[in-house]
Amino acid sequence: MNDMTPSLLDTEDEVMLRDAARGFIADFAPVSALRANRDAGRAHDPALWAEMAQMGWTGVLVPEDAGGADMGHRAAGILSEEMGRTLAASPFLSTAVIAASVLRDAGPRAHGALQAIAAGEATYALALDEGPKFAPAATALQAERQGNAFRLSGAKAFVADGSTAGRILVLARTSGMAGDDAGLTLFDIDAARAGLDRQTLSTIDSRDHARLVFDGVEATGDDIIGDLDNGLAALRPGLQAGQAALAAELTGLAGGAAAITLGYLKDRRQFDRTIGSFQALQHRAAHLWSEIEVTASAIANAGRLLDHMPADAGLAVSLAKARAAQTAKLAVSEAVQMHGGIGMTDAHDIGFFMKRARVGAEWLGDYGHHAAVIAALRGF
Amino acid sequence: MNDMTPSLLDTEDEVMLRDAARGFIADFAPVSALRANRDAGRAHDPALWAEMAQMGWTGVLVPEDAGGADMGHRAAGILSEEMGRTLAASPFLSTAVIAASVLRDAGPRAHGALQAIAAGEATYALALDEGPKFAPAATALQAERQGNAFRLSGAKAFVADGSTAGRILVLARTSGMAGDDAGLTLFDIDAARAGLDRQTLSTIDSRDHARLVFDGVEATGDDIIGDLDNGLAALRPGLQAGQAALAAELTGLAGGAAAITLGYLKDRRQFDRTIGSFQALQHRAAHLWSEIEVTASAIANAGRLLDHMPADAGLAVSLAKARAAQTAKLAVSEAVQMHGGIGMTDAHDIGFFMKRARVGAEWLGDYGHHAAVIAALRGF
Amino acid sequence: MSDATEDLAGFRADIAAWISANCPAPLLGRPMDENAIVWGGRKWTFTDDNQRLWLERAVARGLTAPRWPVEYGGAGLTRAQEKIYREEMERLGAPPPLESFGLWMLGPALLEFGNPEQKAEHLPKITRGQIRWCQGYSEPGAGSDLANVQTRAEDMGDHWLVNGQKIWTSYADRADWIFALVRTDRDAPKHKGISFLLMDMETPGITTRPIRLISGKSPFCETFFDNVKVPKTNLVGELNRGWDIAKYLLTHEREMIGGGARGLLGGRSVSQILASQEGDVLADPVLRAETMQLEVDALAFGLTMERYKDQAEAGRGVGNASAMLKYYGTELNKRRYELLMATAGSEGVEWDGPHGGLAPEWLRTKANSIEGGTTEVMLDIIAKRVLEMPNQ
Amino acid sequence: MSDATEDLAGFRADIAAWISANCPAPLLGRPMDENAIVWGGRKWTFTDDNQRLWLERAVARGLTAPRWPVEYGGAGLTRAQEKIYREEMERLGAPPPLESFGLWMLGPALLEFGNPEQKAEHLPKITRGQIRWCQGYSEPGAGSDLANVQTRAEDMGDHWLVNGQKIWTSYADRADWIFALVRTDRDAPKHKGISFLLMDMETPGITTRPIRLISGKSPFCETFFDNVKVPKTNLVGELNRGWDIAKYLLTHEREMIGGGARGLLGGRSVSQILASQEGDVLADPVLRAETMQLEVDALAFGLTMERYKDQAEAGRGVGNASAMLKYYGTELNKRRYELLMATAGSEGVEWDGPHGGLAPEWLRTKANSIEGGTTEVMLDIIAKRVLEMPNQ
Repeated sequence: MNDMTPSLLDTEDEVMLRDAARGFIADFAPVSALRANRDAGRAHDPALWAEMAQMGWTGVLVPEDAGGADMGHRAAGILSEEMGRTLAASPFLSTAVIAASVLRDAGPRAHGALQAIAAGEATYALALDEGPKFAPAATALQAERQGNAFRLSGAKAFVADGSTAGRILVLARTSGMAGDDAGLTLFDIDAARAGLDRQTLSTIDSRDHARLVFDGVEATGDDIIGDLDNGLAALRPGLQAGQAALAAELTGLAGGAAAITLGYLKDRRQFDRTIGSFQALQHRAAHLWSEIEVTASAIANAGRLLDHMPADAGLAVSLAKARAAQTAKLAVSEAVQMHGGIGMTDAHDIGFFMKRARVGAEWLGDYGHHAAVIAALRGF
Repeated sequence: MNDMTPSLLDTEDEVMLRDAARGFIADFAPVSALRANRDAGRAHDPALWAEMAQMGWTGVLVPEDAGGADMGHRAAGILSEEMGRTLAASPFLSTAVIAASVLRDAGPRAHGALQAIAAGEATYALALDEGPKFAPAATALQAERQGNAFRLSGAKAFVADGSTAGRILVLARTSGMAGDDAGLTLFDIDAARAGLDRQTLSTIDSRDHARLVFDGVEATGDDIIGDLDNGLAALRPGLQAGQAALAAELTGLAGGAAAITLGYLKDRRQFDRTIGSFQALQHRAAHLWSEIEVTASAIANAGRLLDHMPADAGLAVSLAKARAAQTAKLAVSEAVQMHGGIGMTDAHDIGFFMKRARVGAEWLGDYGHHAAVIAALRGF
Repeated sequence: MSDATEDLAGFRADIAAWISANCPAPLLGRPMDENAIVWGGRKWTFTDDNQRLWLERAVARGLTAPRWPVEYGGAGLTRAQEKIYREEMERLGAPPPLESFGLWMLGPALLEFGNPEQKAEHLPKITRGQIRWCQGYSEPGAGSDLANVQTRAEDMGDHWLVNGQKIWTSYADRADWIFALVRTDRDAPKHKGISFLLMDMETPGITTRPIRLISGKSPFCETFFDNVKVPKTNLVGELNRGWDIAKYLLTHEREMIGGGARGLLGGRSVSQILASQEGDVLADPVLRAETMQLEVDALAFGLTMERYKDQAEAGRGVGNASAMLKYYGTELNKRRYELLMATAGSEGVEWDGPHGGLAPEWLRTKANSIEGGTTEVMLDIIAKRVLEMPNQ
Repeated sequence: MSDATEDLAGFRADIAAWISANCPAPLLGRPMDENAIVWGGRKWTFTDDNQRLWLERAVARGLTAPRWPVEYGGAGLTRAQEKIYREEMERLGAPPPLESFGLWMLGPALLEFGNPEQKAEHLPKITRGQIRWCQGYSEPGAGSDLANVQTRAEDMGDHWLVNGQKIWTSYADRADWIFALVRTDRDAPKHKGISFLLMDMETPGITTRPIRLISGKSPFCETFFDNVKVPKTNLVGELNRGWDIAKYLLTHEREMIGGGARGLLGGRSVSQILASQEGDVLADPVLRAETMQLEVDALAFGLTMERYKDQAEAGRGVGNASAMLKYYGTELNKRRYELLMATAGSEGVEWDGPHGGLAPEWLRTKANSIEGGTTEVMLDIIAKRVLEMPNQ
């Protein structure tokens, strides 16, 4: 992307982080944990989140002076990738990636919030989209001025971690009209505030998603992150960090689905031979592996650029998300098909990968959105 | 498409026609004939055209009272398909399909021209596109009125059979501006007329294509086909017939390339086995065969509708051309790849298929053009 | 206009009039969701009287099985007449009065392979919707290798004794009878030694357990056979030649699955659905290009289904080429639902969001390219049997 | 800024200054078409004096082989320095001073497997552009089965006697020397008994015949060996262990071919070319969506090439994963040219139309996924060696 881009290879620290993460997640958040959460009707396990805080993951993007580990975006991507491999559910992306990235640019006022994130005490959700597609500028939810305060009214259609998060970052319109980039303001409010109705959605990935209805929710100038009417700028670091981490999660998901499938192909016998010996399946598995390898480069690159040249990271982030959405789709399609009938049963894990891949493909912008961003940045 | 559509199966007459055509073409126009033409620097063999006239193929769309066989568009498609299988080169499409379809709607004045086509005495070219993409309405070539006559000035970029045809159907602008559907007039002029410069193009398919430069070429009202300023309407039957027949040719080409490749796969041994026994190649061959089968239905349907309900054939014709362009592309890509190194040599025939497929994909509208027509007709 | 064409035009007018006069108005134009299907059988309860009335009238006219002989409760229509009947049903928005595995699968098998007693016994109950059938082919672990039948039927002189287990038995928990492949000769090569057996699901020793799918639904069951006594007369066709019947039905099933784009879509194409939705999702060039491609392929495939049906009707068998219909149709259907999910965005990922049952249907389509022979098996069949590609 | 980073920044400034000062201005920014490449060798004639001058200056600085040791005429750069050198060359629009199979293939093989005499004899002639090499691997009928070497070298005591035939020898008609795989033990298993031999093309008994390709060009030859006497010292590495060298070079070649998107494109992406063309071809949603997809994939693949090069540099071998680079890169390049042809419309199908040599280059790309190991062989390698999928 740029001739000063640092190497895309994992550093020694990163290799160690990945190994440690993989080991921890295998023990504490295997796919069976997602199943258990789903069957128990809960979106994630608070004990897992507490463990993540212990290990410093919740503070992966929190500055050290706020108690964080400040490991950077590449590290956050590695953690996300490993979580993706087993579909580990937690408020990591909403809180430790998106909210932390937004808040660390928000000046001294946000110090306490960052401390709470690093300590695992605060969880966040980003309330953004009001329609079925990612479109920040389309925000219509009104923040009406009343003296020094604002009254927020409107609805957010699809808020990840929206029903469990303790705090909500909400993008609201303080001037202009739906469709304008300007005139938006980002508020950081307590989820318990009066007038906020959180309707849990039943989604295919068994995670926490909610529709949030704001009926005159009060906010003050102190709740504003960044500048009035310039909320998109305040949000951008969080969005890019979130998109990159979600892309990493999806790539890990693709790798996890591919690994389970490869194991199945090596194990399963049919027509008196191991089905992994069928050349047509071999070529498809090889193609899938190739796609995952190529996407992994885009993931590493997005993390590196966010760490080293965040102002120029837009292309890299969209490239990562565009590739990851498609790679995950290919991986889960092949995985389910190659499993045959057993893959269609709820008793088998592979279906969970397909469901999460679909949600991840949409959230924070689908392939078409990010491909269009790339086209615009590349001048066509 | 419509619940009154006649059966897509070939009738007994059509089966006989196909068998006869295949036998004749195998004898008189195998792929080696195209190679011989190319090496001799000629676009087609007049002796082959004379034979086609003998068999009534030149009159396939000429009414019986003008000496034609009047077999219809499905029959023309079957002949085109068989010609496509061996890349048989002749003015069939330009003359016997496009020109004949235009002229048979042109009233008694065209009787002689139709007789000449049926007799194999006249050949035609359609001078239409002025840029690299099919776009009739973009016509800018001017036909300037001078008393009762017109003076044609401008250039046609890519005219199939343009340097050998005896007559030229040329679409010219008599009013309005480039881009307008209206204001175009279709002229039928002698190719020897003063001021017409025919520049032969060297194209990859070794057929006759030319750039035609009109420098004040004279035409009269008698040369007009259809109505002044309404040339697109006069041209439509010819365009649709040509698109359907070209789609048929491409489908035949796909089938021919697939058949040669299948023969090679059954014959060629490598790694101590017949390469056609490799499952990955088998699945790709099976997929290609499936695509050709599905496209064949669209070809039959376009012919049937042009014969039975020409006013409603637009969707069917575009469907045929859209599918055929893609199917031929897949077929030649797979054919060349599966042949390995030998397929890259000029000494092997398979490269000819790839080259013609590319030209056929573009001529009279590419996949994107026809897919957009379909989208418009289907209301999206 | 030929006599035949004139006759068909007359038939079209007649049948349209009959449908209009007999199909209760409240049923016309309703979306064909899961709850709208009438499956029949001993355990069946109609959701309303209109469904019952419509079934009774269709039964009386033989139209639950339009092409079956009149003596077995069919209407004895020709292929051309049947096509017109279906076209008029679709045009008027009338739902099928009855759907069942008996109509789709067992009936055709009995008509081809059954003896007169079996036909007389079972076919009328199928056309009248009295008995609901399920299919017992697959076994645990066998997957695509359908001939790997382990469920055995021992000849005990006056009855068969059946032991074993089937999987993917559609709605076995709601079916009255099952047709199954059982091994009757353990020493014969894999494809020999299989027989085709009919069993009443109420026979002692048969139990079923629904399988929960990734879509959250349970349309399939595991079915267990524990010392089940079955009358000798329930064997269809010749002993140890059941594989012939299975192959015949597989071909039949493939054509059926390949053609299936039912459910939420009804008769509508994806482009029609998208064009009717709010917000211009097709302004995105990626989704637009995909929709165009799907439209092109779906139209061409629809024509291909018609062409193959005409070919079968003309007595020129479709044979192994049916594998193509199955392959192409199911892959197309998966693309269709992927596109619907993509255009539905975050609304599509709710189990019960604004797009109704889209997510479960999307997940359901993933089984299309597995059930009735996987895509991989279909491509093998095309390569080996249609294209005659070598084994070594 | 670390010391290393600072050093690199200094290197970047130095090398940029050197390029600016030494590359003749008329060469800067010229399109890299076929005629602009300097291949060198005995038969070489420069198209102009600037090319000669540029080569001489680059040779003096060792920059025809930036990473080779200085003693053999290289510049002894590190991987990071070489990357910067190439970046600055591209940024300033300077053409490579020399390209050759000696630089790409034989040199790396000799550096790894050659003895000191062989290195001293051959490497400097390569870096100076004095000797042009060609590669003799493939044989007629062997296709992807490279180990199926029939050309034999008999040990005649004081020399090898070579008989046989090679095919796909690149520019053998213009090369001075050939490096070839020959069979030196006919009784050993296929992959054993092969040796790696160097031959002067002027040796009596060697003849070549160009092969005309579908693109109309003849970059490859057939090469015949009829009782060719070759000195014993021309064998590289161990006797009968030539396959090891071949494998090493194949990996090397794969990475190179995978990365190749040169020719007409120069350093530009397809999207940049299309955006610069007249008329908005990308208004068509189909072509637009394809261009977007290609852009996404090409950017990600470019990053992957960098990542793998860094990995190789870090001493963690790329190994069989190079098959992926070859597979992905060549398929991508084919897509690139398909898209260029589609957007060029009827102008693209002229041999020599407004888009220059687009059609021949398009046809040339079709060989990308065949030469140096077919796409099918690459997928086999990934499946069997990277993913360790079973044989039975």
